[in-house]
Amino acid sequence: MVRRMDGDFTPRSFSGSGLACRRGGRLVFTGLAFGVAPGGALVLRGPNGSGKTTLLRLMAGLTPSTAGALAWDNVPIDDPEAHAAHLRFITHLDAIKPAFTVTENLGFWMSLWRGRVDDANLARAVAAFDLTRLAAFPARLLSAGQRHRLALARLLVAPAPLWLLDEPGNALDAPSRESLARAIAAHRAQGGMVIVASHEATFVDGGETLDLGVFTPKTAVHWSEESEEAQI
Amino acid sequence: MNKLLTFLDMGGYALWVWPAYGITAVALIGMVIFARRDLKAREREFETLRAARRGE
Amino acid sequence: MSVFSALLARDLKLALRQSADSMTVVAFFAIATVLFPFGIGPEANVLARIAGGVLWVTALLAALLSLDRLFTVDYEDGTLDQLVLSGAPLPMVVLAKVTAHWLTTGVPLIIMSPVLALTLHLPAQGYAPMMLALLLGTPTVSLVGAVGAALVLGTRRGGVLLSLLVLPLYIPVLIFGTASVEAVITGVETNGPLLILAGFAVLALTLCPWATAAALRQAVE
Amino acid sequence: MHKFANPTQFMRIANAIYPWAAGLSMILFLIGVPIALVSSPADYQQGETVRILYLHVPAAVMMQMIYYGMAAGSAAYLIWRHPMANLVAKASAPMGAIFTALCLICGMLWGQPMWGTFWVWDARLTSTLIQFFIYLGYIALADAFEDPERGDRAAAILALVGVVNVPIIKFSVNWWNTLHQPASLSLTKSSMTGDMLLPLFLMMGAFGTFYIAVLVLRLRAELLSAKIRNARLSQVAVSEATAAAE
Repeated sequence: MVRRMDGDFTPRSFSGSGLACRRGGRLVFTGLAFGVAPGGALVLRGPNGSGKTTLLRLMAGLTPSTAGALAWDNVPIDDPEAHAAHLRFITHLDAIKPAFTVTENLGFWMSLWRGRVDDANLARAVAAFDLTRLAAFPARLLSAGQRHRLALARLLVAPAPLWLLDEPGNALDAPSRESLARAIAAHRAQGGMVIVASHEATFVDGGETLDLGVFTPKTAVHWSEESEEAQI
Repeated sequence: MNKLLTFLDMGGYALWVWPAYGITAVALIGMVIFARRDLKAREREFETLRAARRGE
Repeated sequence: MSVFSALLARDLKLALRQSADSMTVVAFFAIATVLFPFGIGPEANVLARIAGGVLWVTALLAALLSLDRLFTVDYEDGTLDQLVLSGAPLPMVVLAKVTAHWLTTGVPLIIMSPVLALTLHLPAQGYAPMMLALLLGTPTVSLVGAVGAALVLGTRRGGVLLSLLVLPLYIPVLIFGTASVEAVITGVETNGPLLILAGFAVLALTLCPWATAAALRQAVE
Repeated sequence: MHKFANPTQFMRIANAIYPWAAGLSMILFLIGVPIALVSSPADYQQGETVRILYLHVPAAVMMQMIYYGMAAGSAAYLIWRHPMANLVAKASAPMGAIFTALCLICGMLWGQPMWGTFWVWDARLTSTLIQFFIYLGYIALADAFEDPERGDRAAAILALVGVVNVPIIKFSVNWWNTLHQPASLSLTKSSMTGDMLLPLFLMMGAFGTFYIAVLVLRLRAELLSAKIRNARLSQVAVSEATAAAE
């Protein structure tokens, strides 16, 4: 059980409605709505190209939506920086500096998000993903799976209510999936929320599922001449 | 005839005045030709796409 | 402010750990400068005449080489996504990265410049204005370069494209940087060019972080 | 504003303007060139070479106007996500570069007889040269991305950065020029007489309307390529869907 850390967040709900997103001239999804309550989890599913990663980046505020809005406690987001401070995003890229040790890598994120490095909490985050043995090693020596665990440990160095995880199960062995499942469970127990894009989310207990295939616009699949005019 | 020659001579500066007008003319006409050819090529491409779509 | 100091500390630590990178830039500065006597001839009075300009041009090129990597590494390994999501204003993040860049490349160039000026027979009274001009001009070089470096993220030909975008914008710095050295050598004692360089630095400091932030935001979209 | 944001509306207006712009440009050229070449007087200092001015100055004006137009379009695109504004900027850039090149070439052709050399680091020529590089940078950046939308946004930001820098560069180059060599004679510094203003304005008008006409052609082509891109994208989507169904 991961213990609560100082500077904790207040549980809030996160939702979105009427979301649409266009990437590279293609409408990826449209009319998409979702909602996550404190302690809740949402698993994004869908075929390749249905926009799982795009939706996560949109939720993070990196990609602007073509239509619709995101909201905290049903209050639409107007300040992207404040929004960013409420979330942790694990992408396909691990954001690890090979020249730094495991501890230094995590220490940087801790000082970035919390303003200082707190050794006890740092050690706890390292231990949660079974990296204690490797803590003093430069990250360039880590294997792909170990790097991925190091990236996930970033979730624990500074508390934030919303975790966005893009395919976090890839490159993880069974014990590491266990660690991730424990971290997610502890986060949700504190009122945190998790949104995961994954094919087989065995590490999320009883979350809701959002199938993105439903929101793929039909008109884009069947190119009609009427839609030519509107698109640019 | 003489008048024409003096005109073409440009007071001895023919070597500079005429190329200036010549190059400008070539550039402007080139812009038009390029723009028109480009437009025609895209129109053709679009038509073939549309035809392929209808033929399905 | 914690974001600024955390990022600055990280970049400086990284630069220290990979100090070969900064050394390479300084080495480029040296070799490029040393090429000139071979191209122009070793006559002391000719070299003294062009010393200020040569040092400025080579310093600009050296800075440009290092700018290529200012955001690229963070962009490719996913750190940039996280920095955009740091919760702090993005211009602040940019400013931290630019400050680190200036400290790790601009400052070594300034320190190296008097040594290279010796080989070009720069007149004695030219040293102080040259270093002062570099001190006032290199921050502008880093700030303006950061805009270009952010714009070319994800392009097919980043480095070459960066030079095409940024070098024309460096011309004002080059003009007044060289002029501050020449003004002293030719005996027209004046601080005018130095003041204008300082003005450029202030202008760049107020505008470039925002432009860079806008460019970074569209790069991670 | 919204009326112009719609590509169909915008092109309806643009296509209506096209024949007028093209016709007017042709007429202005037909009147302006003979006046510029024949009936306007030679300059007492520069002789007949002053006739190059009727190309050099309009080209310089176009170079500046097009760049400011591009910056305005880019701002509209970045602030209001106005797609047509960006398309105008993108379609204008190569034309701006060509006008800049013409301005340089005419300046050089004038410089050879006047200064005895094709290139003098004259303040105006030097700024024009730098402006040419700025145009090249914009064109190269807009074309450097796999995703055309990214190229659009990056180039729009660059256009705005450039427009802030253009006056600074001009100021610097002028200062540098007076420091090094006070130019005694300059193509544009000759005292303009009324006889010169008429062909000058005619040629400016001809260049301006010419630009508008060609711009409409280029906009049509740009819009078509956007449609072609969309069509290809949906073809990919269709084949994906068919493959999934089988």
